[in-house]
Amino acid sequence: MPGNNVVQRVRSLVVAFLDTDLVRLRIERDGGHVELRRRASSRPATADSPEPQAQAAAPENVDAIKSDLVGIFRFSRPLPVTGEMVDSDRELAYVEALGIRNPVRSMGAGRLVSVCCDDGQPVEYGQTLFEIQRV
Amino acid sequence: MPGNNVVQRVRSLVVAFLDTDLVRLRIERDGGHVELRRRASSRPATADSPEPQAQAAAPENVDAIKSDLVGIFRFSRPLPVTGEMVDSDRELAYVEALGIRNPVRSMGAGRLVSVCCDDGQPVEYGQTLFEIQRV
Amino acid sequence: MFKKVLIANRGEIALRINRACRELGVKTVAIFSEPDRESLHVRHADEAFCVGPGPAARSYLSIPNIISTALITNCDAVHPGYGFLAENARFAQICADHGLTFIGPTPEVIGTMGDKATAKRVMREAKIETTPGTDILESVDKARRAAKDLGYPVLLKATAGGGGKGMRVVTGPDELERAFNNAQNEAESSFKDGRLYMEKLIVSPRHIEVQVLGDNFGNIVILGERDCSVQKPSHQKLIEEAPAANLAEKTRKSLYAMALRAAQAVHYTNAGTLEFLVSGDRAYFMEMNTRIQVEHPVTEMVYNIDLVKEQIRIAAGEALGYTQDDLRPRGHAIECRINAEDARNNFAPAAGTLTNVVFPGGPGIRVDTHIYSGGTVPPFYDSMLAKIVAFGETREAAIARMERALRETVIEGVNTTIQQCLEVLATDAFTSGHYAIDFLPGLLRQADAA
Amino acid sequence: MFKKVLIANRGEIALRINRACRELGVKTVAIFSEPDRESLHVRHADEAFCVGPGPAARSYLSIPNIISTALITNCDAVHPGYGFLAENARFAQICADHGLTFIGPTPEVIGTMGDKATAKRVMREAKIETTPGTDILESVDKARRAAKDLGYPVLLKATAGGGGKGMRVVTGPDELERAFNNAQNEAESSFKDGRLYMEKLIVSPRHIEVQVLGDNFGNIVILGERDCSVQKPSHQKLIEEAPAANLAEKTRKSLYAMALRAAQAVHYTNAGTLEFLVSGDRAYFMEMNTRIQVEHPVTEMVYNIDLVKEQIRIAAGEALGYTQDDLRPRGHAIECRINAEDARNNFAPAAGTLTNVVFPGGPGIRVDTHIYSGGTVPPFYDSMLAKIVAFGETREAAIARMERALRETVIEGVNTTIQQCLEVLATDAFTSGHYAIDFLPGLLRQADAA
Repeated sequence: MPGNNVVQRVRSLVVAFLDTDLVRLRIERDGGHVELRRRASSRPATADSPEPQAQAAAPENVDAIKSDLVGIFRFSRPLPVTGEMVDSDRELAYVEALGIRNPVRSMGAGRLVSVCCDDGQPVEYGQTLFEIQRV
Repeated sequence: MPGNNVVQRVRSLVVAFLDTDLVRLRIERDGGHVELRRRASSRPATADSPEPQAQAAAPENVDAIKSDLVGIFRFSRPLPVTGEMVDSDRELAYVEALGIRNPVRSMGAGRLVSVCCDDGQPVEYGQTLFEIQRV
Repeated sequence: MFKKVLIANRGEIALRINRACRELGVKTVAIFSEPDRESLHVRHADEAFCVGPGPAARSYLSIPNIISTALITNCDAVHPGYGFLAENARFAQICADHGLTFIGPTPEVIGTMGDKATAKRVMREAKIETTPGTDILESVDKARRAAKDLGYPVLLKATAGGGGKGMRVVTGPDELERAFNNAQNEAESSFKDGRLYMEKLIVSPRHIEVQVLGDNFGNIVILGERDCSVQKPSHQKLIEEAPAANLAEKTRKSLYAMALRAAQAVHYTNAGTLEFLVSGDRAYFMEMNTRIQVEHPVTEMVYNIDLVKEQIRIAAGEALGYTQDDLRPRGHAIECRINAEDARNNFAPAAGTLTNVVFPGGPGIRVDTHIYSGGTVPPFYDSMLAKIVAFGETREAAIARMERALRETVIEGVNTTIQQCLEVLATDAFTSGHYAIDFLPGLLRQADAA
Repeated sequence: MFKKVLIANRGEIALRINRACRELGVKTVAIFSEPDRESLHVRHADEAFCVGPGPAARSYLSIPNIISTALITNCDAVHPGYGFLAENARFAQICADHGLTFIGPTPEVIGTMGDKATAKRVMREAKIETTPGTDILESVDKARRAAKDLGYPVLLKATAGGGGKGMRVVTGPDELERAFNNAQNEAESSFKDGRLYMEKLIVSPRHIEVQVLGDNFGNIVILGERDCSVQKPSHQKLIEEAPAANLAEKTRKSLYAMALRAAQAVHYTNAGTLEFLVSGDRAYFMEMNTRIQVEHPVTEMVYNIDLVKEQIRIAAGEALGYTQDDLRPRGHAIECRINAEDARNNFAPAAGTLTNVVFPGGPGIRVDTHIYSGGTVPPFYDSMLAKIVAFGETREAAIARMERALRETVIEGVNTTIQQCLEVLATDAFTSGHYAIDFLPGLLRQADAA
């Protein structure tokens, strides 16, 4: 039974570990240790990136433009395109609420790295609408 | 806020760690790691022991004599005394249940290291009555 | 009134009894097995004693340890709950021999009714219709002749039976021997009594039971009926309701009259249930359970009465404080049993740790449970985790409320019957109130085929 | 009936409304603030929208975001619950302007009754006795003269008030100026309306309120009274019961008659509550709450009626399906408010993570809560965690049941009022049913002194 118990404890540890975003977990007890490492390929998105450093740095530089009210999201013209450079006060879209058109601006210059909503979609307070990488 | 967040996360990690019986926990994420170690003195019981090996071995050698029924605990004569050597089939006590006297025996020779019940005390199934160190 | 009651059970019914005692100002002593040490029924009692290891035979069925616990804690009564020792006449007698009041009927009545074949004979003598059938069958040969007389399909049943154990449907002579042996073995291992009897199988009947309550002064009242026809293929109940839907008033009255006659015939005391098979306007006595039932809360809700408190009061020698005319049912109540079972895998019981538990609340919802977030389900016992009961002014309102309550319920860590209950509630058969005991097995076959 | 209702609230009342909608087959849209994202009211709704950050002024009080949510999700009605926008006539009007049915009375009635001074004038015109008092007092000087006329002690109250905010007892002229300024500031910051009026202080009265329900066809029924005299020093209710104990039948009838006259006078629709101060056999109208009350479940239990469903049905244009004569109260119900508060420290509210939560169950117990094991209590809102309601055939049975239910309740991670409620239940004053609004403050002073 004790042997079986260890297998069960390790199994539950592995399950718990896989549920996190850790890459390595080492646990020591008096006299022994167990270490779990995640295979690089099992981490999505960054896996086949040739330039991990830039990837890791990227989130630091990216601003999320969020909705500050509830309404219907609409693109402004010209349509913002992922990858394009935007200037500091560009109106990217607007959120229509109670018949009022509330502009969504770029809040500074940068590269538009993602467009997070579809035209006509209902958006809530705090919802990310765009991500802009500051340069 | 992000800085504050890290402090909070580490604090909750420490709280969670102290709640375990681990001596060391190392967590790595892309680009960083945190490691927690418990001070030897913070582990009770074994802390000021001059001979940790004997201490650790001690529990292995002690048998708990447990009640296998529910009843009233009574010492047999002669009264068992903590520290005395008992022989292999000594009747240390009995558990009185439904008017029947059910003897509690030493189940092997050894040194009586603890007497866990008082005379006349109600005891439940599985309750430890005596601890005997086998020699 | 008693000063202290030993609760000889575990799980939700132990908590149920503890609640009734507390509200009556009676102290309680819980018993528990080693794996149940952290159970809620232990935590809420005034005192608690471990009576044995996990397997029930050595703990919840250990008469010496249970009686000894009652004596050393100075209890004056024992409530057996349901299952375990609840219908054990010998246990009831041993309690009496030790000066402990057994909260239930007399050992004699338990003995008579506990032997299912004897019970049917007693009922026939009281002019109550029973399913055509036999007395105890000593051999396969006798069974074969009896089946020929009754006409297939027939039902083999254990005289000590309950919960579908030791029961087999036999549709033709070639199945008989095997069914007989299997039923006998199952009865032997479940009840230590392998004796079988046979009944004509009533095709597609409803399972309707009548609640009775009798005091020690000859007063007996009928607390309406419960429809328990939503049963798993193993004949275990899953959903119960009170009153029964679409029951002709004539049939209802006849059920009540039979139940009253039966209870009077045996001078019944305390709470008991007469189970009937109802087919069209015919009702056949099946068996009597001489204890509180799992599904008693639906009756409590429509009659606004606390059956477990009544059991305790009666056992303490109090007279019923009301007559039949004072009792007015109101509205409709439904109970869903939430079991740790995999409904997609023949209701195989599950054990484990409950990682997240959230129960429903709000108006008209009652929850009886012993589980909680972080608790465990040991593998040794009945798989029931909780009973969720919904009350509504109408059957339709009760169904709507039950549905929302089940959707609010979260139990993570083991498989449960929540989804299966929701599927039943959504069927036309259930919502229209036209279903019989073959309804759930049929629904499961459909799901398997799809 | 409505197709989809926006629930403009959080916590247990948002869940309560969600339950009523589900049982009526109505879809729901929840709103939530950022810290409430994991809240149960969000999980159980059909749709959910974040309307702002933690502080209520920017989320649960953000009329544009709430209305916008209702419109983009195609709701046809809005239920405001209690607190937040429930008694905001402007919000009710804006709903109407956007084609949304506000589930409550008309904006006009909310406006009239929401202004406490105006409400008293209207009541006096309907020949309903009100506490002797003044209209709005423009200055400390006017207050000083009024107090002299009424005779000390007097009570300063905010005309926009509720929950004890902006209320001060003044026992003599030297306290007046300071009390006036404090109350004005508190009212200003709580309601954005600092206007005050004055009432003669009734010494040691009971707080008894009457539930009314009116449909859009002029039908009005009275659903009995609730005694809410167990109040914290801040005048917030802690324990409520229905019916009121030891209330002379003459006084009860007079309260019902006044409530009916008042509701008729303003052509009241939907659910509302008239609060009275009762001293001996005299009853004085205090204020009317034009919404569902926190303590509505005690009325639901004794009348077996679902008040929130009734609110929704009435707003959807249905007529009351019963008359006053059809309504028969039964038994007794008590509610305890379990707040995240430190009763030993002036009921200071607490916030944090709930490490372990187990609620009571079994017969006669209702739990209305939004909390669960592992959930959090954000610091921004009302500190109520749960309402535990106990029903019994008698007041004594309800008290015994409440006591056992509170003892079963486990809430770890924050301080709660459970122990305080148990202490109240154990007093002679409470068990005998002889207590008034100074009872709990007195009990707390005793405890402090001991």
